[in-house]
Amino acid sequence: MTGWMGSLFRRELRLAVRVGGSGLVGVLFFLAVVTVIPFGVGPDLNLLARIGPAVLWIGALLATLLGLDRLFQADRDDGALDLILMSGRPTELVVLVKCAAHWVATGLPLVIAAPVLAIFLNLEPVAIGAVTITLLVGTPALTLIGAIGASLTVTLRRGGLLLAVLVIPLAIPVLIFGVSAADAAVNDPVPFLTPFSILCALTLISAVVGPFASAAALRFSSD
Amino acid sequence: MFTGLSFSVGSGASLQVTGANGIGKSSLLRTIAGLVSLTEGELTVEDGDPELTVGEHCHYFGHQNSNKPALTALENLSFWRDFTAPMSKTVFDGSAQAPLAALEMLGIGHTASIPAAYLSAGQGRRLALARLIVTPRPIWLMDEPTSALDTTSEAHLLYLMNLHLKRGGMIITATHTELALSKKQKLHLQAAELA
Amino acid sequence: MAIWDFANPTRFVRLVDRTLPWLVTACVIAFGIGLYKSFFMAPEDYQQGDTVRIMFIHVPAAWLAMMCYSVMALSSLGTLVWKHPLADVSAKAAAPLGAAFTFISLITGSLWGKPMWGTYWVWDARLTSVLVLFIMYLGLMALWRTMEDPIKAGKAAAVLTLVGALNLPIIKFSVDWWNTLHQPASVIRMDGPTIHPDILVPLLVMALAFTLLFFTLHLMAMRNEVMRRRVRAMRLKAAAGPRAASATAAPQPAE
Amino acid sequence: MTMNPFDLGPHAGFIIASYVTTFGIVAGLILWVLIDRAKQKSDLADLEAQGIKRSAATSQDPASEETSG
Repeated sequence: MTGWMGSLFRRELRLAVRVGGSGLVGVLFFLAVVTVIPFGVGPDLNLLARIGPAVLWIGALLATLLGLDRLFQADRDDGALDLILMSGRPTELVVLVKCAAHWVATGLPLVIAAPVLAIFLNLEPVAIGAVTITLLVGTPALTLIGAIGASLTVTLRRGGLLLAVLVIPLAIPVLIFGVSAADAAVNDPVPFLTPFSILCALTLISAVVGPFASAAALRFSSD
Repeated sequence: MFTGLSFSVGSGASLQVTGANGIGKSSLLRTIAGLVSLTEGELTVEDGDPELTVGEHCHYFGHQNSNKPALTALENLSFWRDFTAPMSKTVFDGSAQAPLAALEMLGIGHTASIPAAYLSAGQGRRLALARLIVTPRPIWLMDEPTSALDTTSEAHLLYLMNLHLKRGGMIITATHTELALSKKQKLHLQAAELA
Repeated sequence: MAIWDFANPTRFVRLVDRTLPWLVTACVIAFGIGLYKSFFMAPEDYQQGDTVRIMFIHVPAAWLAMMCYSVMALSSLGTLVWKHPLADVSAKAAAPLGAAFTFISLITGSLWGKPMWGTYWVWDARLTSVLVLFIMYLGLMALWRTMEDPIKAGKAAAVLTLVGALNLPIIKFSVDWWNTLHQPASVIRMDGPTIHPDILVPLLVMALAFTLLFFTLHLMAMRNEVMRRRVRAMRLKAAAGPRAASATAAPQPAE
Repeated sequence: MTMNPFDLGPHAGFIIASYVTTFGIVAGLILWVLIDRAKQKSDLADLEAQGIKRSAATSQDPASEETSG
């Protein structure tokens, strides 16, 4: 069982880091978004510190969504998706492994970059830690939910924009609890653990729903 | 899409699907592969693995090569070897070459460590073909298998196909060109008369 | 035309092989002197205390961040106008170096800022411009990486580099404008009292050392890039290679 | 005025941190260049062992090398 999964995981990672791969472009986009916000709202450090967690979360959400349109499309373009569907491996697990590899290649760098970017937004150390942990827990949910959109738009030539439109509403709960957990760590109207455990639950739910919905959509897509 | 279509292919036999362009040769193969769902009727594999669908008994060799340009030829092939679930020996005991041996056999062994982006069209085609001989599966569905191949490669392909048949495999091809396959049956698709 | 003498990559590689030992020696000596001077000779600034020592790496890094972009812009001109075959090699090799030096100047800047201003980062015009420059470097590197054919990638990157070079003053101007709109908070100005020679000398030596380091690394990275292209050309040949192919391609399967 | 390099005052941590990170980044650059060189060298050696000639590389510029493939 683990053999083919490991093989798929390694292939996805290799594709993400080699020529043409978009592994680190997501981080660059994240950096660009976070840099551009102060130009819009002004360099008021107190204001930036207040909206910092939200800025980081929205940046991470957008960076995740932008990278997702190629999740299945690259395989569809060269016919590999057909072979994957015929491979005799459960499509749900294939989706899960692909999401895991995609997250390691694009989501994890976002989490690693978040503390650095948090400095630009004048976050306190506690807030930096909180945002990083919530991103670490929450970005897999974004990838898994986004996978549904990616498989729904796999047949479309330019599915990227539509993907974002489809997925953003679904990602709102993750955003809400991610940001509120990060906020709760600093100014405590609610304890940090309440929104944080809901965030963990959301990730677990999407780890189940995402692969099933996505696999179903992929099977229909080849009709 | 199809009406009144019925055929059976025995072990070691091949079926050549012919017909005008756009008649649905490719769709037929894709239906057998399970990529297009059947609205009516059924497909069965006798003495197959009851756990598996018909498509999971098949190798699909379509127009696209599914080679990733960023991976080397060997990485591409090894991935498909590991990823594609093999058939159990009791159902079908076919060719299971090691990836490197398969590349050598197809005459592209020297490209093993070269990214697939550098391969020519014919070499890419052969790399895709190598996939069929690293994982044993009884049914080969081949859509225009000879496209982009020169005469030597075509002879090579025929050799592999006949070897597969000799081992009790089945081949269903959709092609215009005559292929010298053993135990060949033909299925000619025709447009329905419009009532 | 001296530059054209090195148009031949093999001759260029030979030249690099010959000059590198000298460059490395000069670089090590310069760093030795510079570091010695900056720790043992330079007095602490009356205002900033010992943190002034950060300046000895911060300022040279910032200087290199800009010089590296100029090198890339010149190389881009070389690619597009003079069609010099090594120009895009030079531009490609310079981008990661530029990004690294920009990153050094950002990091040391914020480590200097924390004790001075009480925060690691302020959205001051100067710092922000450097951050934008950093993003441009990374964007260029991403462009290089995503295009497989180095010649095409070189032309695309050259266009972007030149557009960036034209845009940098505009970016600087708008960032200044944006910054003055939001009244600069408590930013220390670099143009304070004239710099004491005891500080200026180590600073200049360190700047020289960093510049030498840049040229050393740049030449080495260019040499690597020339080799990488050679490997690529040979791989293309190997894939198509009639010699290698004909030996095995005859229809004599192994079994 | 201090001439003692080991007494860096109250902000020693920041000074050391900036020198250490700079050293780390520069060392990373040097390592990257050296590793890249070793990799290209071994790739070249591999290809030459396969009998691929580097004739194109000795007589032509990279531009024509690229188009010749």
